[in-house]
Amino acid sequence: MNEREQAMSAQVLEFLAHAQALETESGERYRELSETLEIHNNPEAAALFQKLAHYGESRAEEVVQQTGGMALPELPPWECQWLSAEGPHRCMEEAHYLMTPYQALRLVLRNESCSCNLYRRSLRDAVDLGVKKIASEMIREKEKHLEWLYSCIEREAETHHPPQEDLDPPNAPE
Amino acid sequence: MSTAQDRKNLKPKDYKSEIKPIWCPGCGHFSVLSAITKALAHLGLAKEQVALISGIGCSSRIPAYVDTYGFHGVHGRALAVASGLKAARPDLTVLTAGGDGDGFSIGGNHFLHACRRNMDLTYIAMDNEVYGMTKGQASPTTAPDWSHSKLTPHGTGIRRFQPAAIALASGASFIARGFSGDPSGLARLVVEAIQHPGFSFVHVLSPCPTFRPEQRAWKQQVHPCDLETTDNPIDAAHAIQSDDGRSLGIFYIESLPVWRSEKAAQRSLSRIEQEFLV
Amino acid sequence: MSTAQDRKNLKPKDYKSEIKPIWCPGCGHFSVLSAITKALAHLGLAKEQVALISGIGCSSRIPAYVDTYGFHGVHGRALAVASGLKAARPDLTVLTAGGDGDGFSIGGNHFLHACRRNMDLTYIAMDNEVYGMTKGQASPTTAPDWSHSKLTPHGTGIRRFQPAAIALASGASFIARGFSGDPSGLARLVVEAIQHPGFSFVHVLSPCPTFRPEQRAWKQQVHPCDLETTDNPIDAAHAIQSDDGRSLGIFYIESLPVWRSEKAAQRSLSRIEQEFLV
Amino acid sequence: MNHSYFTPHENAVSITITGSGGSGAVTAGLVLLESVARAGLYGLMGRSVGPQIRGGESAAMVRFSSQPVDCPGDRFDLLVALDWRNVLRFVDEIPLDERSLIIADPAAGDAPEALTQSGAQLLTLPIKEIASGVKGGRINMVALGAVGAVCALPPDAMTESAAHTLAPKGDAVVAAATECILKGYDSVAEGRSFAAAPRPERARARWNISGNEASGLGALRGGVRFVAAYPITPATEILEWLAPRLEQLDGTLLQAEDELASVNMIIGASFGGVPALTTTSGPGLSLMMEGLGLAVASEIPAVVVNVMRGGPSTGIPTKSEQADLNIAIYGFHGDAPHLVLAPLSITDCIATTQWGVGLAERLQTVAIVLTDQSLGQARAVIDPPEMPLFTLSRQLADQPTDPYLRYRVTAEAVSPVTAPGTADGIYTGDGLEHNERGAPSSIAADHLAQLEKRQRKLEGFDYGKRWAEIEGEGDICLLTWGSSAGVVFEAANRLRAQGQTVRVLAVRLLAPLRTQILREAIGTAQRVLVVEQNHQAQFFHYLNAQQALPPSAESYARPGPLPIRPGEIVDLVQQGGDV
Amino acid sequence: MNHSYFTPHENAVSITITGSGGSGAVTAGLVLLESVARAGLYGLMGRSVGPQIRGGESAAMVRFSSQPVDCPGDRFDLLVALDWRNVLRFVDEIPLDERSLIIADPAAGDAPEALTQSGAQLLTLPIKEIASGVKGGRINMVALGAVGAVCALPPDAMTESAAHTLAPKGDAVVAAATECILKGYDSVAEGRSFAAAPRPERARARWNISGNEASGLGALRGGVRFVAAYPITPATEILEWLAPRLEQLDGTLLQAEDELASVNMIIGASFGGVPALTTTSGPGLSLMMEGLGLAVASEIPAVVVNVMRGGPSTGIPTKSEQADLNIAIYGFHGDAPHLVLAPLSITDCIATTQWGVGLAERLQTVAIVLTDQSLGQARAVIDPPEMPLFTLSRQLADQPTDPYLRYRVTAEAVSPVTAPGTADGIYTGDGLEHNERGAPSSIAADHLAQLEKRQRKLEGFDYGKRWAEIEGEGDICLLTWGSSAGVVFEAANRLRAQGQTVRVLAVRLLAPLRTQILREAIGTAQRVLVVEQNHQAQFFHYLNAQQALPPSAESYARPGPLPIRPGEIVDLVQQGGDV
Ligand SMILES: Cc1ncc(C[n+]2csc(CCOP(=O)(O)OP(=O)(O)O)c2C)c(N)n1
Ligand SMILES: Cc1ncc(C[n+]2csc(CCOP(=O)(O)OP(=O)(O)O)c2C)c(N)n1
Ligand code: SF4
Ligand code: SF4
Ligand SMILES: [Mg+2]
Ligand SMILES: [Mg+2]
Repeated sequence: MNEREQAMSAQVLEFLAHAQALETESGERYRELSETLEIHNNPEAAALFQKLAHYGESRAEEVVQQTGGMALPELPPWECQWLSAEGPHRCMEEAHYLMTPYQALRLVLRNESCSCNLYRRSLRDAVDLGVKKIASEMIREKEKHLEWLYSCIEREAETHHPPQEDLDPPNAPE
Repeated sequence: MSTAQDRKNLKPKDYKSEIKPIWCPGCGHFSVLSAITKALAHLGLAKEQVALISGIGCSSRIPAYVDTYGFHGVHGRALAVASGLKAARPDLTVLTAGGDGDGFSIGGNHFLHACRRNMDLTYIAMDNEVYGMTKGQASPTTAPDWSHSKLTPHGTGIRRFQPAAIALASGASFIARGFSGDPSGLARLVVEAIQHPGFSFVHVLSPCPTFRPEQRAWKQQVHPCDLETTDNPIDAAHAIQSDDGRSLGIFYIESLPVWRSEKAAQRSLSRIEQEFLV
Repeated sequence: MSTAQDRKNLKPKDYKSEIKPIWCPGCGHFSVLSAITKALAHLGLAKEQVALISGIGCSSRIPAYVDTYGFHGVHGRALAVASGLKAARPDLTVLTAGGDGDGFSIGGNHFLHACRRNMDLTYIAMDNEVYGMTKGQASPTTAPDWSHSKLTPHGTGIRRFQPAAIALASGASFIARGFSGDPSGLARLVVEAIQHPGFSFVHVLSPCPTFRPEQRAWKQQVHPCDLETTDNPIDAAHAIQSDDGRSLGIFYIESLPVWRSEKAAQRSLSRIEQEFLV
Repeated sequence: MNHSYFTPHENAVSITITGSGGSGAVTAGLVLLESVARAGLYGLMGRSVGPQIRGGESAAMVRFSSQPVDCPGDRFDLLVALDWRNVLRFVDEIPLDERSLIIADPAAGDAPEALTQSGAQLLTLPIKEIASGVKGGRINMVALGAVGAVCALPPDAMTESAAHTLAPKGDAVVAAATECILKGYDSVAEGRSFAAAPRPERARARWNISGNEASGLGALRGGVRFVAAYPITPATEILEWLAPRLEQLDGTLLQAEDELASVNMIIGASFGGVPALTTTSGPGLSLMMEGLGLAVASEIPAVVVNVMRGGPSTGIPTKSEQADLNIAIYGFHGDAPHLVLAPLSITDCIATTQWGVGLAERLQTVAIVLTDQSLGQARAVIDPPEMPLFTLSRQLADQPTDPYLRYRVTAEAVSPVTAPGTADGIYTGDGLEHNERGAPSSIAADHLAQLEKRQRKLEGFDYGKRWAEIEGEGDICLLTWGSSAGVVFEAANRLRAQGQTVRVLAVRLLAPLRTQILREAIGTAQRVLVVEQNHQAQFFHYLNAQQALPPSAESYARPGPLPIRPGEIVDLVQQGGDV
Repeated sequence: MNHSYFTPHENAVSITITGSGGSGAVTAGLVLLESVARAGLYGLMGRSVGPQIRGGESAAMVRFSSQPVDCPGDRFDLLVALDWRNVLRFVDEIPLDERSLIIADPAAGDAPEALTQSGAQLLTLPIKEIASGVKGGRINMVALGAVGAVCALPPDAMTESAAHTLAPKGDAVVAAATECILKGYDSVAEGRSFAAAPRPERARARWNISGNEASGLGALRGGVRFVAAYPITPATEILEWLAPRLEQLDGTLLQAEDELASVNMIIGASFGGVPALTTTSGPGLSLMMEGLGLAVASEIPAVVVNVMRGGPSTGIPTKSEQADLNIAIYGFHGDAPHLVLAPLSITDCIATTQWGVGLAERLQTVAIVLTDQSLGQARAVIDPPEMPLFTLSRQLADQPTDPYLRYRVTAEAVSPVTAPGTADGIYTGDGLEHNERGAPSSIAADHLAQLEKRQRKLEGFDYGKRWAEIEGEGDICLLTWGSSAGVVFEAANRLRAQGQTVRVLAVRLLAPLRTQILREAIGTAQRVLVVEQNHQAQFFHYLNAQQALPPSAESYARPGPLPIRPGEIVDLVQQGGDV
């Protein structure tokens, strides 16, 4: 490896570290939502988020595999810009315990498109060819996923009724 | 037992316990939980060396969800429990968390005195400007014209409690504000707060979509605070007094002697008992 | 029953009761008593329309020495009692008085919330920077290096509680500082405080010659505050934060809506009961 | 009393509607309760919820009868499951048997075995399908219609109740609900209704009220015009009900910063001459004890309605228990005589709270009124309660002596008091021991005089018959207090139906205990059984402390969260001495 | 026990020195007490003060004997008045009779009639004149010398004690005091000394200790290394003694902002594995109850030493009363079993506080130790107490199960606990009801299991003989607790001397009450008399609540501020059944 290649691979590693943080965050958030929706007796939305959590987690795994055994740089959470205001955690606040799978999918769609846009930005801004290569692979993968989401949304839209208002009063557990 | 090496490899999710939150989906408290676990992982703290103390409220349920030592006490007394723990066990990293009702209404006095005392503690106030757990009453931070609680049908008509201003006036040495909608930024504040030697106060805007659905708009309202972090209390007072309550960042860091238990030349108990001899 | 004319002729000593203070000779609290009676006489308030509420401490003994309605409650709760009284009886002039321990240590939370609530109350804090009644322990306003209490033999090591700064940060609408060594000046502050519509806080430096003989030097240390009274909280914050704690005068007056009990269209109880009918 | 505690077991039907968040189980229960009222019957509704704030599972439990209903039954006649999710959480709370009926939608899946193994019959209805056939239709209203059919309730009663309850949601919601109810009603085949269900009667004016509302009303009837409090489950609804209504009566409700403030605020208001009250539950009561002691010592009337929940500490906030008796009676430092009262039913929350306020005012002391979650958060259909004929108010010193002796030792030991504003009645109230004038005193004679005065004014007062509810005569004496009374009265009736002679003694005035009359009321009963819902048998021990019980008396104390059921008591009595 | 409660009445001398502010009565008393010790005798010193913070009148009361002294006598043998100002305030507290002697300076004016009408003899001495004859001389030391002469105490003992006590004031003061003492001694004519005064003995090692210091020492012996507290009379001296000494033992004392903070701070420290304690008096205890309930529910060891004073509310802060028994036993919301202990004497404050700490640690619960002003603020000369032979400490889960079950229901119902820092023992302590793992639970079975566990660990523990002090056999059984024990033991001795057979039962472990053993200890006594210092007979009622007393048991309860004197009990018993 010459010097240039080494520098390049540092940038690739940094890109991968960001991607890994992003996908891990998504996966964890989906899992958290899945668990809380389960507790709130919404098995349909819970099942969907569980599936998506798997997806996020395996994406994160795949990212790590691309390093070919090299350690990713330690990235404090706040240095991963992708996790800031526009990151995948946003879906949490939009969640509601009565949300339908359709609503859940729309929320995920927003989130995943946002991830995809972040990869696209890297593709656009990167000078490093390695980064460009990996980013375009990731975009391809993301686009496939988005397509799948679109199709799910279409399917769900047919039978979708927005949730009815909760007529029951809230509880005060403490 | 975990080695230092293991610890370094702990991920945020390793700091989550197996107990699932009862919080409403969409509750800001989830992100505070996530920020805390990120901060602990970043600092690589051994789980057993951390204790998270709380009072009562939705927010105060958090210790059970973090896989460190935890204590879920009574309403309003979290900082007192934490202060006792830290004084007796200075080797531990002691975090305190809870809601605006817990911390600023019933717990207001301990907040004042914890700020003054400057023990090496971190206090994370999860502020949703409402009592979530008891179904939506006004808290000290609620705007005076919020009239959705049956207990104050015309609004409280009372000025809001300003956590940062009170912290400063009480003598806190680290004051910051974060937003649950930005858990990574919040994680950074928590890391800095833990690293700060002395009492660190992190005021977190953490929406309650159930009783304050309009708080979803906080996302649009928050903004970085425009001042540089200062160690001048007069500048900080200026910044905080003129602040809109939605600015994020670290307002104030001061380097102050940290409270510590005084030690004298050691004597044995039987030596002490000699004093009673006539 | 006294007529308005009688009242006009009441002298300060007419507002003193027949009970003799238990205070130590030289105690600053005597002058506070005198300032209060002067203020009442000046305002010509009917004795029976005034209530003076306190907690526990040497200072808190004051209601028995004033010939108005009085209530000597428990430690730290004077402002809560006064708030309930004022809310239920807005026709009365309600004064609250007590010590630094009573008001800022155990009573700190009520102080915060009384400042916010802005009821038309006057609170006179008789600050001697010590617990007189229990024989000389450090209070929140005691300097950190005062080491004469056996409970804190190296000093508390803790920042002083800043009453004026806390009052301002909590939203008080009238903030002043007086000195018992200047009872006439103090009387003026008390008069203005009573006249202020809303919560008025008068911080009084009132030496305890028994446990803090060095406070005799306060006479030399006090000085008028150099700023004009302001209604701008930012200016006031500036003034108070940079203040040495010994400046006298009115720091802050703000014209704010006074708390009042909300009233709705009146209905009879039997009309209300109809709601239960199926 | 305009209300008997008798509820014939055979003539009552118990129904539970369960479902997860958003399914509307609680709303259906509320409409059902009102329907029962419109059908001329009486009813009681409780509910149980999961630990989530929203979206958890919930169960509404309604029992109705042609007689007033003051306790849950032993078993449920009907369970309607809007879905099966997490219904198992309620298994302990919903005893079923082979005479029970389960209504469910096959589309929701199979009923869990934990329920079916009771032998209950299953009636399947296409609830969801029916609901989706109605624009804006909801399964809870369909289920409600089916309940009506099974219980032979008039459809009008249900649709009118739904219209009333749902009116704020708009006409479309009401129309959809009406249609769902009727369709649900029709979906039940004829001949599937309960044979023994209470028959609808000609409708009479009834009230639909919760125990917490009833306590609020009692406060207003007693003259309370100032309330300061801090929210806490399960007491908050008292405040929610009072806040707007106090305004209409020129009164004030103040949300305090904590319980230390609220108790001291009511002391301030009451010192000002305005009858004042606060409400709380166990943890809050603990924080109030110092303030209450001040009220006792300074002789300021003050009332606390303490809605008990599972303890100790934070305990089980949403469940009922009668475990705050000890702190209410004994939780003061020093000798601090005061009043403790406990309503015996939801209806009784009105009169007993009113009485508590009146006594506190009359005797210038503290009254702690002990209700609990099972009364406070339940609703009942009751006869409109009359205003009881007592007038208890503060004795004012309009013409004070000179000097005015605030704490004068009088014949009846109550010292007439002034309120601020009275020209010749100036005094300083004090929690320090004082002489008659109110000046601090540590002289033994003053201390003794004031201790005795504070005790004597309570001991010597004539409380009349209201101190307890006594029913029947016999060898068996069932003693109880507070919310357990309903269960004990029903158990006694069943025992009587079996030929036993039973006396019930349900104590309302717990302190000062009317020991002598109580002993007489127990008389020579062969068997005395003390029933209460806590772990340490607090009432039993208290009665012993007062030497009110014969040595052979037995205790039946059982903690929450499950309610005590009448059958438990019947079984106990039948088992003989082996409690 | 290395210390008998027997104090022969005849062999004890009671002396009071009174004077107004600045006269040095209390200092004279302190020196007198130490002199007594140096003379090889035992002694007890109490004091009484006016309401002023400084400069009020005060009285030092010293009783000494050749046997340990645990209570005041019936009367005073000697009153020394440094002046007559305000001495009347003490009239009730200083019973004199014709056998008493009053020493006074004619220059101070005539003795008030209220004193002389007792028939006491008057011995006039030119105290002031003697003092002014010494450079820097003070009347209190002259008076002290006179006391020594009357009581036949060796002058050396007095001058050495004065030198020791006054050493911090410098040599000149010591020299003047020495001279005054000797001159005062000489001023009493020979033959004026008491015939029956206890004879000085060969000096042995003795301790001079106050009850509050003793409680502090007990805490340290028990292993307490963290204290948080808020000052309050009469408990503050415990903190004053502990603060510097905890530092020397690597411990910490924190002055908290209030009692809510202090109790929660000790919970925090104890959660951290450090044995922790707080101290307070009635008003503070009221504020701590919520926190103590949390400690009970979350099973965190926590100890409160509550130094009782006159109640209710602010009451009489400087005087003693045993009126916080109710709140200590019953003052919790919910069912909250815990420990209540009461030392029986100043000496016993050491062992009982130590035992309380040990039991709280061993049983993971709350221990409330009830001392009072009469013990706490009095000083005694005692035999150096040995360290009692018990080792009670927290059972640590060094090898926690996986998952670690913090609240495991074990055979003895105590669940081994971890402290933060233990790698595999992570848990969350909780005051919400929980399951064995510590997770919140509202399931009936979990609630019952935890309620029973918390009760059983206390009930089932073997407390050994320390639960009470039992002395004598007989038809008369005197039952008492805490500080009243000293009086009762002395009364019993006098009764025995009169030929009665008396058993004394002084209870140290009040909760859980060892009911069965207590009943056995009462046995078949014909007459049972329960003695305590409060108004409502709290202990008597508590014993009845536990069904520990025969129906014929009688109560002798009398409030403060005056101490109960042995003669009162003797008279009562002699009067027969008319208590
Ligand atoms: C002494 C006491 N008083 C009142 C309560 C009832 N209570 C429980 S949580 C709560 C307020 C919670 O509000 P906050 O602290 O803001 O937390 P959130 O639920 O909003 O996160 C109250 C009043 C209690 N548990 N204990
Ligand atoms: C609940 C409670 N805690 C503690 C005390 C003891 N106490 C009485 S007065 C006092 C402090 C008084 O200090 P401050 O208020 O400054 O009044 P000062 O005597 O200095 O005028 C304390 C701690 C008490 N009476 N009640
Ligand atoms: S009620 Fe509000 S604060 Fe509580 S869990 Fe729900 S959203 Fe969060
Ligand atoms: S002790 Fe201090 S505050 Fe109290 S009366 Fe004396 S001088 Fe005043
Ligand atoms: Mg909140
Ligand atoms: Mg002071």
